[in-house]
Amino acid sequence: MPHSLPATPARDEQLFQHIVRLERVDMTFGRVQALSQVDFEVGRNEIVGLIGDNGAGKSTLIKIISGVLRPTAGTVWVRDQRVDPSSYSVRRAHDLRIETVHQTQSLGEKQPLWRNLFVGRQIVGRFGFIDVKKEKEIANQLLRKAIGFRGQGITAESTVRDLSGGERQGIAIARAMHFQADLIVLDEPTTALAVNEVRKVLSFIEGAKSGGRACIYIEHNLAHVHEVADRLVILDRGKVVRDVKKGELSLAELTSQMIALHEGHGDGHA
Amino acid sequence: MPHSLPATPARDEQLFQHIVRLERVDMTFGRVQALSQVDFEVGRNEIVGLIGDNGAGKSTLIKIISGVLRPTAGTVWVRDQRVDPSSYSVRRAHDLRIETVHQTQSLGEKQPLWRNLFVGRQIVGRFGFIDVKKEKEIANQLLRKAIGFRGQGITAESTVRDLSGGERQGIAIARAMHFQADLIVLDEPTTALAVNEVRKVLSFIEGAKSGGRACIYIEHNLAHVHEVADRLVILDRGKVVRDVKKGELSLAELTSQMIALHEGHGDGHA
Amino acid sequence: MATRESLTARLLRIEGLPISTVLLLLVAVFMLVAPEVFLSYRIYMSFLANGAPLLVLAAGLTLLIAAGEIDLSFPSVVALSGWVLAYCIHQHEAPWLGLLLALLAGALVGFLNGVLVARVGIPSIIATLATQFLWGGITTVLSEGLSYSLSDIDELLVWKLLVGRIGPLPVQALWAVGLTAWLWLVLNRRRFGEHLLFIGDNAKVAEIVGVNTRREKTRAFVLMGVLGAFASVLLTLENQNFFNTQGAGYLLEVMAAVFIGGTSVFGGKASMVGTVAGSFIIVMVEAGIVATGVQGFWVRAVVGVVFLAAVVGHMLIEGPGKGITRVRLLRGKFGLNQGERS
Amino acid sequence: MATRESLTARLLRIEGLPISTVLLLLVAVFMLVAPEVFLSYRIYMSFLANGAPLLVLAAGLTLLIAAGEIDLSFPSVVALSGWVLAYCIHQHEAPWLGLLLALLAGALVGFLNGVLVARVGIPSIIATLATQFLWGGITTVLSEGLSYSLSDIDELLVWKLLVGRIGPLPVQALWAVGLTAWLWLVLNRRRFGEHLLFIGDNAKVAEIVGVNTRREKTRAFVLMGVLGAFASVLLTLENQNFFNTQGAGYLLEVMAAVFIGGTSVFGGKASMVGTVAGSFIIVMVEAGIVATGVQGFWVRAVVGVVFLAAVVGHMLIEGPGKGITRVRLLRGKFGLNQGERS
Amino acid sequence: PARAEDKIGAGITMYFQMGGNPGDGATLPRTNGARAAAAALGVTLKEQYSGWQPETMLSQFREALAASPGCIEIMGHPGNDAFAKLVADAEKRGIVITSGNSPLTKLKDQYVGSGFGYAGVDLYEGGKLTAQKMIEYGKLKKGDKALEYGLRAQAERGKSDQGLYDTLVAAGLQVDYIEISPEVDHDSSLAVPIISAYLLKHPDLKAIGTQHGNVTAFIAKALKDAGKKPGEITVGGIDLSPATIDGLKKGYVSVTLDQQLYLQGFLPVMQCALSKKYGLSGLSINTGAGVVTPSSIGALAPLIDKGIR
Ligand SMILES: Nc1ncnc2c1ncn2[C@@H]1O[C@H](COP(=O)(O)OP(=O)(O)OP(=O)(O)O)[C@@H](O)[C@H]1O
Ligand SMILES: Nc1ncnc2c1ncn2[C@@H]1O[C@H](COP(=O)(O)OP(=O)(O)OP(=O)(O)O)[C@@H](O)[C@H]1O
Ligand SMILES: [Mg+2]
Ligand SMILES: [Mg+2]
Repeated sequence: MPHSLPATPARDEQLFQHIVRLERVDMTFGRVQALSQVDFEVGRNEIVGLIGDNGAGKSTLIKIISGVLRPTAGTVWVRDQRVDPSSYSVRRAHDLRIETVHQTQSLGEKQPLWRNLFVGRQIVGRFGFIDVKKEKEIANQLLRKAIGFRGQGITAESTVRDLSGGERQGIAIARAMHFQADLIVLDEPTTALAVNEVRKVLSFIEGAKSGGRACIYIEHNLAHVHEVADRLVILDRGKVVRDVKKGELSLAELTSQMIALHEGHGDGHA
Repeated sequence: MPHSLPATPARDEQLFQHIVRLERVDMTFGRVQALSQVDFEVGRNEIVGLIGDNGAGKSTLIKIISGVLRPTAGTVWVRDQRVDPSSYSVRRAHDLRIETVHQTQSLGEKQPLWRNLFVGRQIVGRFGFIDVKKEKEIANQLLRKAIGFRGQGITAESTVRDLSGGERQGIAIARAMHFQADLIVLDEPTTALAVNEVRKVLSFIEGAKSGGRACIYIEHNLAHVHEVADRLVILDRGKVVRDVKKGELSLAELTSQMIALHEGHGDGHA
Repeated sequence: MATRESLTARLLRIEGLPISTVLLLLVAVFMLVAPEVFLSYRIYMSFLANGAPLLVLAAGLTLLIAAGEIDLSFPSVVALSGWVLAYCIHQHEAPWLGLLLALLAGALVGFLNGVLVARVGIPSIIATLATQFLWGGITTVLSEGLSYSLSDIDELLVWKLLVGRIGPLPVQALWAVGLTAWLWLVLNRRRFGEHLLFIGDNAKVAEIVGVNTRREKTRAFVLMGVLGAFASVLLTLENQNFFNTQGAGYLLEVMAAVFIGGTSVFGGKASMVGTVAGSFIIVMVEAGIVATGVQGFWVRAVVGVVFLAAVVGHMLIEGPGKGITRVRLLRGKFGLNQGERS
Repeated sequence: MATRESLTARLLRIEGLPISTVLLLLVAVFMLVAPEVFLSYRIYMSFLANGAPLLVLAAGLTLLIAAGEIDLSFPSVVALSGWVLAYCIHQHEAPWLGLLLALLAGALVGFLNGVLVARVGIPSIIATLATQFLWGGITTVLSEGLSYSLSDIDELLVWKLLVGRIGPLPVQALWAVGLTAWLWLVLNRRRFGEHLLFIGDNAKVAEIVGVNTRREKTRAFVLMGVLGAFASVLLTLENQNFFNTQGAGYLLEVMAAVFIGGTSVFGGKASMVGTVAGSFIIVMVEAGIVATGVQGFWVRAVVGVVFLAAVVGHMLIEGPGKGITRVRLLRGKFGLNQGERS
Repeated sequence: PARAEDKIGAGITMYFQMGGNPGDGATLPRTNGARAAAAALGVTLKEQYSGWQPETMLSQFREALAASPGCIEIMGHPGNDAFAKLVADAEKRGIVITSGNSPLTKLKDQYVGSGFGYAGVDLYEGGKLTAQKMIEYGKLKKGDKALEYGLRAQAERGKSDQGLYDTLVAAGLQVDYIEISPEVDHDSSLAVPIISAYLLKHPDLKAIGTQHGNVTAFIAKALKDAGKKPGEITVGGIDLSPATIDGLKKGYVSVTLDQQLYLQGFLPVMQCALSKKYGLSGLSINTGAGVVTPSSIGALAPLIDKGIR
């Protein structure tokens, strides 16, 4: 997989309607039904905000889209073409230009930062050897420009284990920024980020839209989602309970809705 | 260590002025100077908001207070009594009724939730055996009441590895809530929490204050800190650059200040 | 579906059930193929007599592995403590003192390991390999390479108490099983055990929640040392003989017992019951295969196959892996792959 | 202070420097104590000739351990492939075919290991222990326990190419060092190696970043199998003799070499250079001690002491642990304790 | 050919302790001998391999007893006392016990009537013989330097090394002793650098003695590595593995003790059948035919390749 943007066919024939679509997707872990009968789609150039309580199933949902998990039932379309579950994988998702920033740890703790940025999509020379010099170069650029860290400890060489919470998160996002994709999936990307980095992320998302790309944005900070999303999908206990265009719902309404949702069910469930 | 509140002397003689005080504290990791000459104190019944850029040194600072790290230089006072670095440890901090919610992973991934809540402060019977039944009981209460999770997967038995991001964070906070302390240190506690849980945390902090306890609150969401903190300490590149009473600084000012701080230095540092 | 799930789940909550089932299946097979051997109580008595030291060692090692550590030096403890005991009995007719000193020797070796690993910070696998050589060598030096025969110690009270017979039942079996039960409690119901599990799970987290990782690790190594010494005492008394190469054969067997039992190589989870089942599989398997009349050169190969069968069976019983996610999940859940470390 | 720090740091960036220093110190000591032995080229030629198979095995195992896996079955590969080669030469005078089949046999064993670990999901430590028994047994069966003497193969081209002599220099040393250099590249400069490091670091993360953990693990086991076979070929040709317990002695020695070299037991970090140094320490240590005049039962104990000295020295050179934080940090940084797994 | 059930051994099961590991040089001929006898006499043979670990031998004996076979062959390594109770129990239950490789004199005398025999050499004597032949062959004299590389730490098995050592010392040689490490014991090719190092350390060394079969096989290589010429050093070893034969042919190995292991396998099975069937008493047979030297090797080679000698 080359690291820079190739003119993949996918990119040229913009004929598809949905970059990704899920139909009646179930996901059960042992006795836990994390997702049940979920229908979910993302338009070609749409920013979808995915919100819901803790444990609602958001991360599970996007893990299916990014090829980390395989749904126990239901079907997945990418660019209106059905994907074969058995062959779908993270790597495949990358090839289909779907890029994800996960909520769970996604960096190798003992590995240097530059390896973490390029693992899976290494820059290799003619004989298939990793071009370490180049990778480090780009890594350093990303650090200073894309994220603009000012922390003491952080260089392309530094080990992830030694980084601060925000720095880690920053790396994960920088990775997604670098490998620009047609669909960018962000699972609580602003977590642990300071004011300025948060602004950077938000503008990155908007940039993606103007760049004709799509984005799934998971966020508990309703103000943030409401600001950038075109459409909001509310997930509750593994079910899609609401799917509204941005205009249809004010931030205030959204907030009270979310709270109501919570109170509504109370502690009924054990 | 008993799990419920004992009337420790510390609690009765409220004669001390500062629950914790740091004087000219340095912390260096190899070549990284994470903290330099930091003076920092928390009054007996004060909520201190600790803010700063990513990599500013916030977590490092509170790790010193909670006994995880040992400063390379400087002195630490607890209840106006100097603590001997060589004997100071997390356990000691617990005994001194200092409770911390860390930003970094603080749960055993493969262990059940109930063990994670009580490890280090187990409930033991007469012969020193862990009272599993009781621990699970309390754990389940905490889950439903203190945090009020509604996720499918979560019971006292469930393994941390299987929990959602917010659920993990919730456990860590519930632990701190349960072992009420004189000083509660919260390092970005609302991370990954949904709207309602965030509200719970904020009210918990305020509750602590009215309960005559103190709190250190690290948070990037300026609105939140500004709302609850009595005093704000701004850390930048390992140095305390500002220390103001809440009244002296409006949220707007604070925000612009933080941004200025960032721009101000630009990428000068490499 | 839901109920079936929860049934499996409920069964799985019974610790070590799968591997115990495998053990029973194995015995059943042997009974079918070699009834004349496996339907007589005698063979089981001999397994109990031979298996006791192995079980004690395996149970001890389970604790260490739960903490993400390993001890390769126990074979030398079996030799060293055996010599101490034999020396005291043979030269000074002081069995009780011998017992005491033997256990002390074990504790000493364990403490040294603990210091090297927990204080100096040498990875246990290499530290204990070195001490294995060290103490093994020292034992040969002390014993001048001689073996002692302890002809009539079966008169002694120590002997009767530790390795005597109740009817056909070898007393050491009771000691071993009793000890293992106690270690189960230590692992699952004592602070110490919980701390070991957290250390093995993630040492940094353990530190953060206030576990004194160094102290607990050191204690674990000392405990292992003492258990190694006790195993050595049982072995030496039962054999009424000290061989200064004794114990060397246990290294792989004990590890196999622990890992077949389902304890994770990476620490953080351990099954004492599994270790018991694993130990008996190890003790039985070769004898069983020989009894079934497999020709000599084939025995080792068949042992290998039985091991594989046991572990695979173990996995299948734990949860028939349907679909990759499921498998991945199961493997994650039951620590049958790396995933668990994350 | 700052400069001193950064100097240390810069030096430490040179891979394997500390352990190499230890190796040189050891040689220096031996030269002082036994100049007549260690100042003659012969002993080094002997080390190179006999160390080559060990180095090949250790280098291969380093990759697997980097991925958080282990292979205990290589001793049986050394036996099995050795037999295949010897059989082809002895019975059919077909050395080249023998070489090919020997390597294939290794690949086959490795592939089976890979399937058991990466597909079925059996922990490698127990899976490969089982296959060690399996293939070891099968070798005995195939060879009917016989040893083959291959007295006059030193006429053959294969022999000259693989284990011949250039002047006094044993050719296999060149092969071993060449292979190791290549494996260094594989580990540090190829996708495959980077993937192994991430798998060892945290398999879940590896999956998330798009590494095909199963495929890479399987490949690693196959590679180990082939390397085991090649080591066996070198050994058998050099000895001009096959005996079917060959390889058994390598298990502990190879592991010791890798871990002394500073590769982490828990995966995610590995030092090929360290492994080279470690291998030579292992090859030299006993011979060296004998040459220094240590005798009889003392040798083994002294070997243990030297091991400890080596590892401790290693740590001290890496960073004089001053103050607990410092030590903790160092240990964290250089993977000398559990902390690293978190 | 007689039908199976006519054979004297018909219906008798025998457990047999072979000693080391399946197929190692010091074990294979014993295995083959036992199998041949078993086939000839119709005895059902169950082989046990202990890797020379005495405590394993005891465990295996307990297991053998539990299986209540017709006869059991044990090895002497654990010693009379270790076996006493177990053998007594066996005899009570009418199981014929016989011994091999290293003697259990006390027990043999006690139970010889019920078929307790011995097939093997007197290990100490074997070592002594090897040493004497070394001195003879190499014309070793007072003050000459010699190395004894053995396993004296191992019960019984070490006696042959002891015999060799004592004899050399008695002859006034200056003898160093080095213990074989477990690794070398398992895989003797690892001995090469160790011996080479010793040779370089002691250029004036005159003789090397060992009673370890596989080590004997590798001494030649060590001598080559150390740049020694054939015959320059007098080497006394044990057993006849193919590599040892080469050593003998090329003159690196001077004398090697031939225990005729094949007999140690064949005779106990015969003993078992005869005692079980006809109640014949135990025979004690010294299987040691003496030593093989380069001059006497020729005829043996083909048999050795078959694992008989
Ligand atoms: N591997 C697993 N095994 C068992 N249960 C799981 C597993 N992964 C997730 N769950 C459960 O599924 C539910 C949904 O998890 P998920 O991570 O999708 O929630 P989420 O919406 O991302 O929550 P958060 O906002 O806290 O991140 C949770 O109750 C969780 O406990
Ligand atoms: N163990 C360590 N080794 C080396 N450098 C470290 C270590 N821990 C922290 N650092 C460095 O020290 C600086 C401060 O880290 P710290 O975690 O205190 O930042 P922070 O203020 O908590 O940032 P954030 O808001 O992102 O959590 C960072 O630049 C980090 O890279
Ligand atoms: Mg989530
Ligand atoms: Mg922080």
